[in-house]
Amino acid sequence: METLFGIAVDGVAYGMILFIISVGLSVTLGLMRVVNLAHGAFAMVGGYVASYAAQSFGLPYAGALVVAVLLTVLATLPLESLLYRRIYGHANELSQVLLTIGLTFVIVASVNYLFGPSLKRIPLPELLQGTVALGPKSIPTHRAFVIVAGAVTLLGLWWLLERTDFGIRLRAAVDDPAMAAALGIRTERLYMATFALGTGLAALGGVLGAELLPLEPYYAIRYIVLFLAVVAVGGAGSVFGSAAAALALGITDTAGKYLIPNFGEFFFYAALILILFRWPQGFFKGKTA
Amino acid sequence: MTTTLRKALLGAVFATALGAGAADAATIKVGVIAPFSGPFAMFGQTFKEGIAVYQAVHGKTVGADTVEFVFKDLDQANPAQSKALAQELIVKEKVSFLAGFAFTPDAMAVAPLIDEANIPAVIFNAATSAITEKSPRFVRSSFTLWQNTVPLANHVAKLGVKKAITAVSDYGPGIDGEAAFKATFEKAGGAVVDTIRMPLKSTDFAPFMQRIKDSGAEAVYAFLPAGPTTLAFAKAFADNGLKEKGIQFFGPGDITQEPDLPALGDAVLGMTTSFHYSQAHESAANKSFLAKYKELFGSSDNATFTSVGAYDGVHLIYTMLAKTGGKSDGLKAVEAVKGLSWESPRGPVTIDPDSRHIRQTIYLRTVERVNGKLQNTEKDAFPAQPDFGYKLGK
Amino acid sequence: MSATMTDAPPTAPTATDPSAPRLASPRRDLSWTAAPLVGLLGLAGFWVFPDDLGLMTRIAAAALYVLSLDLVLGYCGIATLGQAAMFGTGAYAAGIAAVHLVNDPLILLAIGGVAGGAIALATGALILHARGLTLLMLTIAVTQIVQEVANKARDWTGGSDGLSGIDPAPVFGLFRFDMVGRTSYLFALAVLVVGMLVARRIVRSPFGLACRGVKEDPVRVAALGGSPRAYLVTMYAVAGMFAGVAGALTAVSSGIVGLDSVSFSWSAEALVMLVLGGTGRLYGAVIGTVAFMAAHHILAATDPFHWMAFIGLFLMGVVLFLPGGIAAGLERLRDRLTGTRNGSAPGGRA
Amino acid sequence: MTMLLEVQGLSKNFGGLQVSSDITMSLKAGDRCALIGPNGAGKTTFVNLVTGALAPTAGVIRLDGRDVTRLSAADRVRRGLIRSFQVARLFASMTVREHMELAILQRDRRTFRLFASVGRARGLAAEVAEGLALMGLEAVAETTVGSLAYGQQRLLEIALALVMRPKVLILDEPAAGVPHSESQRILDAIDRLPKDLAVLMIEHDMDLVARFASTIVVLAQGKLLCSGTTREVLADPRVREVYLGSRAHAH
Repeated sequence: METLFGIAVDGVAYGMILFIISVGLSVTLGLMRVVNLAHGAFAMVGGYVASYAAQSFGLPYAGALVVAVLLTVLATLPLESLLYRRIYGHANELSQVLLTIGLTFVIVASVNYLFGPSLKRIPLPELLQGTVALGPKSIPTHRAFVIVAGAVTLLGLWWLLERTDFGIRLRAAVDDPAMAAALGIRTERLYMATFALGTGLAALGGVLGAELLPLEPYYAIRYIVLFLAVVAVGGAGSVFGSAAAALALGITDTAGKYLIPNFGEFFFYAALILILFRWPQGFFKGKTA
Repeated sequence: MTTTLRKALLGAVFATALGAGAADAATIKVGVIAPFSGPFAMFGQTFKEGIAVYQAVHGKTVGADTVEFVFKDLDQANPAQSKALAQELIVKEKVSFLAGFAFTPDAMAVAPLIDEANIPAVIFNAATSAITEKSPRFVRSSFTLWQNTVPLANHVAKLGVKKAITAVSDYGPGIDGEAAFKATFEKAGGAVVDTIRMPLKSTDFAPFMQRIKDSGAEAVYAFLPAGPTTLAFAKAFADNGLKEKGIQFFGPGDITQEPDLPALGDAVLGMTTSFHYSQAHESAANKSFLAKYKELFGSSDNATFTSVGAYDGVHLIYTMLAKTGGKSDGLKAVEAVKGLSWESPRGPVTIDPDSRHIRQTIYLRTVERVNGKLQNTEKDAFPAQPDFGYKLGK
Repeated sequence: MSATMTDAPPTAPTATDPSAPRLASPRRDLSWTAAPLVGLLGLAGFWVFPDDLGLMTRIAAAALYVLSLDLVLGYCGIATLGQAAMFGTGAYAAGIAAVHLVNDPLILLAIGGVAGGAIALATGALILHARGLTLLMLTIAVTQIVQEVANKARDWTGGSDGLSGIDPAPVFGLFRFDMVGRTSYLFALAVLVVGMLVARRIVRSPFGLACRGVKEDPVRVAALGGSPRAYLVTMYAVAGMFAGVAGALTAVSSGIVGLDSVSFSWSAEALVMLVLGGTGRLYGAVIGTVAFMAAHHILAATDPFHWMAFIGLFLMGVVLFLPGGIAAGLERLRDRLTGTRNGSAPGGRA
Repeated sequence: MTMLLEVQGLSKNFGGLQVSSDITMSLKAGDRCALIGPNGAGKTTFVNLVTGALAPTAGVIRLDGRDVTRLSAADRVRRGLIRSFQVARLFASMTVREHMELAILQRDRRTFRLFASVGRARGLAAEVAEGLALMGLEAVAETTVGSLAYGQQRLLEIALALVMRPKVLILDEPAAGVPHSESQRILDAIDRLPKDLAVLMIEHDMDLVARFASTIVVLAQGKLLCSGTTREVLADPRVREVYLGSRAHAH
């Protein structure tokens, strides 16, 4: 019982990190139809900024987090108008792959050049160190924090997409871009805002997840398959789909590793194949929220 | 008819292409194959730094010859690419030595080449025992998992631990470590209750920790290659209450290599590892090594086992050159360093004439914070350990 | 990826998609020259760069591998990041056969081809109902599973240590695989040229025509009485054979097989090289492979520490300034030249 | 004489919405039937059901005496049930010639020849030339369809259907978007078709219907309104009211 509970908690924490990072990818894929393979690189940039801000300027964790998200958005926004705008739409998937892989390479090399190949850390505040008791299992405070942060992100996104003007426009544009344009929704600005949202979420996940997905230059390439898996299982453009997919994959991975540690990788990918068989369009196809 | 024609034609092609020029006697080239980019770039960087330190101390010439290093990037384990690079180094660059090799398959891939070209290859890192069996021209200046694990397993048994569990990365060296620990520990009267092999790409180790916790073992032997996963592993160990449950951690020192220590932080404090090099090793040789390191690169924080592997590897190359002179015969050169002993920054070492692997002191270390900086403090030493895994089969 | 990313019905045909291959009038169709040209240039390379035969051997084998991806992506529109599963299976099959059974290089290539084709047939039948990102993930998952199998079956594959001890017999019993790599290179070049000829034959066959139809509109093919799925699976298997042969060729010429040959990154690299060269042309695959690997090699040799930045910029530059890849750029150049001569520039872009 | 196409009680619901209900009709060899009805009458849905693009909720479809209700669209095509699309649905990057070649090779089940040459396939070139001539497309044989005028795309669409040797040919508004001068060409081609096949044409243009059809079937609101010879149907007051009347209002 305690073990089952432990697997569930660990799986949920892992899933929440995957969710925070992947949901940005899902939203941009759903709206702009961009297979943004540089999404992992954006998450990594966020992590590095936070690490640098905390280590070299002594910023507290929360401050570093905010600075990281803002700076990453600011730094990547020009990319939207310079690069991404040229490759929106689904006639361009191959160009998207090539361009975003190229961009990833450049970011990886730059980070390697600036910060070196060694691991980077974002120091946790006292508050998040140690463990908290959750029923029969004690879990690291940081993990509990991540679970809460993931839930808050989910709710925040739900509110943003369901309850705000931006959300209505965004959903309209995802459902029918031509119609949205006809209705006078300025897709250009909408795209830019969505891109910013996507990279902001990536950066947030990169910072919060640094304990699980450690920061090093190859981060950008190492985990992108994982993020893509979440989007594929969740259904592109779906917030709740991403959450469900991330949790399902997180728990599957955790359970597989516990139960059959020597064949954990098999278990994960076999489960992925089975899920995609049952839901070839993802859990929540075509629903934005 | 056509066959003979084709044969003649191809023969002509071959003959034309066969104009191999003689190497420039004044410059001896050493080809270094290692990851200089990508996720394992730390290997390449520390190799390069180790080489630079050696050349800064001992000069760039041996006798009348200048030694020049040619670097080739091999960003991840890729034996076919390794072989192609080695081929290019031998054929095009006309190198007299090969060196480097972070990963086992990359080293194994060049065995037929160095035999055919008759040049020595000095392995700076790749740690599977079987490598030196593949060619008599391999010499290794690093370590093997067997070498580091056997004294550790005996130590764990001596501490009175009866039940242990192993958790290793699922690849060659990890499996070597698991085998070494199991064999040694069981021979010393202990029991290994479970052997976990973790995928190399694992990022979340909590489930493994849960399993270790549930296994009833008193100690865990863990091995992961140096790099990002060690951080997640160490954190998971600290975070999942294993310490509180009294489960002791033991493992080879890759997991607490110096460049990673600042990132690992307090999670690894008090962790016991066995290894052949610690930056905190107390000796004159190490002090001057680190001083030179700092002088050249501004900081010696990154000086670690791979830097020393390269540093001593270059020492082997210089010695081979000095003993055989200019253009070397690979077998003779290797012969020249068999049994060679010297004082390395890691301590006294000898090249085992049989296995051509480095015989060295294995230290038992604990991670401590000294003057605000984490370090591997040596607590015990097991001198002159050979590679216990040599010729044990796979 | 183009046709498969969405299920949306194709919009009314629009003119001048710069990335679409143009197979216009037979008078201007010079694509038959590609294979002989590759052979000639390859032989020229043999004399011009006698010291780089190792690299060139790898390029030739990789070109055949990328060609196999073009068969599925360029001619069927199947977006896959799993081509390495076939390449690696072929490489391991040939490697294991070489260690235990036979060592004739041609038989080893055949074994690799059969193995690659078999795994493609088995997995293709299973996953090719999917589309877009889902298919992409399925192909990735298949590759990861194959890699795990190779990692676990250490007794056969050597696991992460790699499968060594492959010592192929001389080609035709005459030409030994030497250290300088002359035999390896000429052998690989010959296999590549033959592969290009066979591939060209296939894409110009009735089967190839049907596959191109499936790529553009599977529903329309069904309305003509064809089964799109059958074409996709068959082409996937055929491409699997090509990839398997390429894998076996790498195993034979390098004498070792590592887990990298079944990796996600090797799959992704194939995609990058193909898109770089240009899809749906066959020779685009060769151009892309040569361009990418040569650029990689030169950049990595000049600056082994930061080459990645430059190759990244190179890839981005191609997307921005050479839409449709290098081959499409060359074709536009040719069109412009011939177009001005004939006085009619077809689709001339300012 | 056996019926080539029999449809009995064909119905289709989308959720609660009944788009086709209980349609029964048949075509025998030599029939030239027009399917008419106001917009939204369910004509295209009916065609999609018959050709297998949609699965019916209830009902039976027989082709040449055999039940094909559960067969896939492609299987029905292989049994001679051929359609042309209302909006030309072609392969944008392929030439006109390649379209014809593919249709013929597919018809003859010759598409799994991996090493044969399309250019040298037996009898292919001649038949392609014949099919192109029928629709006056010889001049654009080597043009990619993407750069073809829309009217010519429609002609190619018809040519593809004809070349497949249909037993039952369903033409979905074949003349829509075709210049008036060319629509006669379509009718001529249909006139020249073998007399033993049945043709069902969906058409709005009553001139065309009158010239082409010997019988007419009228759909309204997903139901069969009436059927009979052209003269009978056109004289039927219900048809005038529902179909022609609504058209009159629309104008």
